[in-house]
Amino acid sequence: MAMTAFAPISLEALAEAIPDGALLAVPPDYGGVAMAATVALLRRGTGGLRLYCLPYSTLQADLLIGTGAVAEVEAAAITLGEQGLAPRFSAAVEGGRLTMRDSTCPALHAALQAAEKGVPFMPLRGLLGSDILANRPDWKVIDNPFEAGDPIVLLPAVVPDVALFHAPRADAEGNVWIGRRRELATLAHAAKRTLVTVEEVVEGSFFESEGSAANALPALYVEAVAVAPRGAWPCACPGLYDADPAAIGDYAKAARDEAGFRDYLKRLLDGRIAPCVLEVEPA
Amino acid sequence: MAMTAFAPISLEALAEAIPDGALLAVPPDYGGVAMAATVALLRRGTGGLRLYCLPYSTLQADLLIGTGAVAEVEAAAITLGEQGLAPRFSAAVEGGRLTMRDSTCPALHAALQAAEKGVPFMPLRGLLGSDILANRPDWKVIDNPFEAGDPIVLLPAVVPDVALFHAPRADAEGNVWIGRRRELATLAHAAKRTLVTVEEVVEGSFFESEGSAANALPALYVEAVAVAPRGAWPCACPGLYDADPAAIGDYAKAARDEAGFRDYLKRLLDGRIAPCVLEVEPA
Amino acid sequence: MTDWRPEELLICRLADALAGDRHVAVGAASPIPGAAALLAQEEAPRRMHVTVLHSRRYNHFTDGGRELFDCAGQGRIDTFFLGGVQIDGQANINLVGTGDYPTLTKRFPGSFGSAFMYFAVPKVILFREEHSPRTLVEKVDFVSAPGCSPEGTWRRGGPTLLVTSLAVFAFDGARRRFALESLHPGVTAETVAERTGFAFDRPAEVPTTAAPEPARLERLRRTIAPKVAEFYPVFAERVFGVTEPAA
Amino acid sequence: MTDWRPEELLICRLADALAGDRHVAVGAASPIPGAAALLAQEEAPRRMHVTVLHSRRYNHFTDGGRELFDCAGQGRIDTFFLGGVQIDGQANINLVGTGDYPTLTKRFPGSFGSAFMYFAVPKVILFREEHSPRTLVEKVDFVSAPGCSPEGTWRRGGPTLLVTSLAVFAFDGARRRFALESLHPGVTAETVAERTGFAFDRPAEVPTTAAPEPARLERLRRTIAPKVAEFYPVFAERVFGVTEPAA
Repeated sequence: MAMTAFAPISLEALAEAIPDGALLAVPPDYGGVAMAATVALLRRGTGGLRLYCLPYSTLQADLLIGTGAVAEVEAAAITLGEQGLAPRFSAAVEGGRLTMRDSTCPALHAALQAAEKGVPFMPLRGLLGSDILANRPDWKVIDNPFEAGDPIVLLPAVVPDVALFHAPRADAEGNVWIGRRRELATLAHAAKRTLVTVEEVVEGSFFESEGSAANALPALYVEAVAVAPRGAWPCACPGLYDADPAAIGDYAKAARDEAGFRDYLKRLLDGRIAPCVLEVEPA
Repeated sequence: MAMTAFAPISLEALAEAIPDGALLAVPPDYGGVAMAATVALLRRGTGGLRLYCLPYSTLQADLLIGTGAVAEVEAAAITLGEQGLAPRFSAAVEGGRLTMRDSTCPALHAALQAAEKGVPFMPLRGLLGSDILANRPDWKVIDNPFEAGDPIVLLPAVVPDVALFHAPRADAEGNVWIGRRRELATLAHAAKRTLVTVEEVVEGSFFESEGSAANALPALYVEAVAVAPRGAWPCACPGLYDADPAAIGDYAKAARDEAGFRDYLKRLLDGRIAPCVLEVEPA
Repeated sequence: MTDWRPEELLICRLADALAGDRHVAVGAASPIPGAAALLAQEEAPRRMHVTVLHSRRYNHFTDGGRELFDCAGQGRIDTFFLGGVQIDGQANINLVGTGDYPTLTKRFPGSFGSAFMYFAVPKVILFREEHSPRTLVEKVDFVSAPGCSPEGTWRRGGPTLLVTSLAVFAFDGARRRFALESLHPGVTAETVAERTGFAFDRPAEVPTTAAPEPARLERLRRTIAPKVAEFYPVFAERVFGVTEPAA
Repeated sequence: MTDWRPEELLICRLADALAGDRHVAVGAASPIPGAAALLAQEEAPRRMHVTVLHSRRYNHFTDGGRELFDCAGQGRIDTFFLGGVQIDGQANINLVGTGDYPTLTKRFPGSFGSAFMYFAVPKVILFREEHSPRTLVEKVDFVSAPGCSPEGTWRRGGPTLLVTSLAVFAFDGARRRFALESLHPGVTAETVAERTGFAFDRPAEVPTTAAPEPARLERLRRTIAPKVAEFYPVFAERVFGVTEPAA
């Protein structure tokens, strides 16, 4: 019998598959953040992570940074968006406890596209004269070989150890529905290993019709899938549910100081903060 | 009233919009070849075209080359596939009447991706030691700036004057359904102007659901759309109809020599060779 | 007493700056620029594309998060909006934080796409409601994106206007300097001078920013506000009292 | 008299070469390699991905025509098949034509993706049914893709085997030379020597290519042939007598 079958693994097994110190690539809040898997990772205990945000992160990064699990972040921004600054991120940077590799959105995309194409670098316009470039010794400025006197930045390819994201569904063959969130395809193409959580696993194959095929990331790029209903909460799951601003606001409030963050974290890991059993502390 | 309306134009007007001498980018046989528009272009009379094939072409290129309308081709191949060699292409090259810029598939993709990203070049692995590279003075080999002693090819960005292809449908806003034929998106992103023929224009918007949105090329990139039912025939229209090997075989047979080609061309321009009124000459 | 809100004045002024554009893109957390783009689209004599990144309805990108930047790189975005924790007199913007980099005194989110968009988009409108010596500074603490570039640097455009809650400045790229273009109704040039941390040109007579015409206000409130309610419901309710997004 | 067709021998031999692969990709116009890949998948002890470009069912790419090459660039394709109008003794392949470039004497379609895939894929199997001095030459007229590269050239792999209608050759990259590995049943080493335009190593005793086992033939005909009928109906009917593709 042909071995084309696919079986989802548990959320705990998925969290186990992310080694300490990994270069972990994650999508932005609109792209399907694997929040349930992030909680599983924190329950397991992790450290030394290097986060690569495509191109920015919200709650996920702030939470991981707050626990001290993150050594380094490369991103265009860490923010809670309309819920304000990312408090643990700001505190960690200001306290000198986090190496922040400031970048800009298209650079974060392009460095993964270099890995996607198997080339060692990608050129990018702009950046010249910015303090972003001035603080990135790993980037190079060359003279455009096709036109003298035209300086241009080259970005080295970035190959994440693990890409982690949440998607609406997988099919029975392990193909993952990413819709028009094409950055997830680039993420999976670029990374050595891709771990995905989904709302559900459905029958059949997305490739049965061209209309659904266009929404699919082929199983070929996916190492493992775990089922996690509401697994992006309180971030959005594109096409299924929006972000939960109240829940993110609760975090923003709690995480203003270290003690509040610790308390929030404890409740989160105890399962007292979850999509269906959201505890709101009295103000 | 907001000017967001969109109105299809005629096939003739679409053909008029392709100037002589244009750098004309076209997809491969599986990607939606605008054959009806090509016939309209031949009826109008055209010349000096420079074809950029992403990454190869079949009947479309051979037909255009046979009429003498093409000055130059850049492609990874020109072929009639299972129907054999592309006879007018081979004859034109062997007769020294066509400049063939031999390339390789990923180079044709990458040069358009450079234009898509607004960068002047893209690196590409491989190619070193090939006679393709030896015959492309417009490509450069540099030493990888991130690792000494690692030569790598740089390809200059290619910005086609016009991209021309056929797709299953457009919606009422002018968005075009390309499905998983993502090379059509890159083609449209890279080209200065994009002209599309479709089987039909449908009501509503593909953006009404995420599942159909993932199949769409936004109207933003499309200058004009013309309706041409069976407009890819005898090539395939992805997701709707397959190629017509018998019709391509008829061409292959007719085009073996110049006289046969001229006769075929006359019948084609007279409307005697068409999807619904296919004339087959007695053998 | 005026019959319009300050946000409506800003929306109308920004919409004026978009006349003739074929494609305007608006980044996240920008309700006023978003509304201005949709108003300009409504008033355009020819087809105008508007991309509001934060919206599902007015965002037709299908190539992932990179498409905004690729689209700008292709030259297909005529105008984009940028802000800044700090903006200085040479139009440099800082979205990273204040104090000495990298630890900084106060860390802000980060530069997002500014370091690219400022170069790639022909017209960049700087928009920051807060007009104070804290936001409009002589020199930014960190250059997320420079307002000017030396000869030979690839750059399609750059800053054209700076619009705040008090005034409008035009930027002269050759002279690397802002000039006060208009004062919003009721604002004096002295107030602007006091609250601006950088030096700028100031004509003898500074015009007043044109108040929105009644027909335009009507259009904004009736047609545009319900559209804005789709992607910025809180803003739409507060400013326009609209609670139902457009069907 | 054998109870198998020559195509079936080739399919089984090619399938053997794919053992242990995680992902095999097959280009256009390759029914025999396509069938071999599906047979190897059927027999694999763990999950094996097969991409047949010409198929709709066995092609799960969703990133357009570039995905095959990107996927190879990422190192996710273990084996690919290439052919050639000419193949020479250093495993250089020519898909462009014969005679002097650029006008040539006989122009063929072109190099397709070979100039990249030959470098990016660890194992490339050269497959050309026609075994003649016209196809297997001392030196190709045009190098679409070189079989060997100097030190310091990025190259993940290259040619491993050359399989024809007569024999199997193994390629030794260090020595830049083919060695005769096996002769198909009924073929003599003398015939191969006569019909090969390049010099090659020839052991004293050349084994015979193993004939397909009955159970495997059964598997090929029952399970694989209907799959092949989806993307190469003419081939499937001619070789296997199968007219209905797998459901």
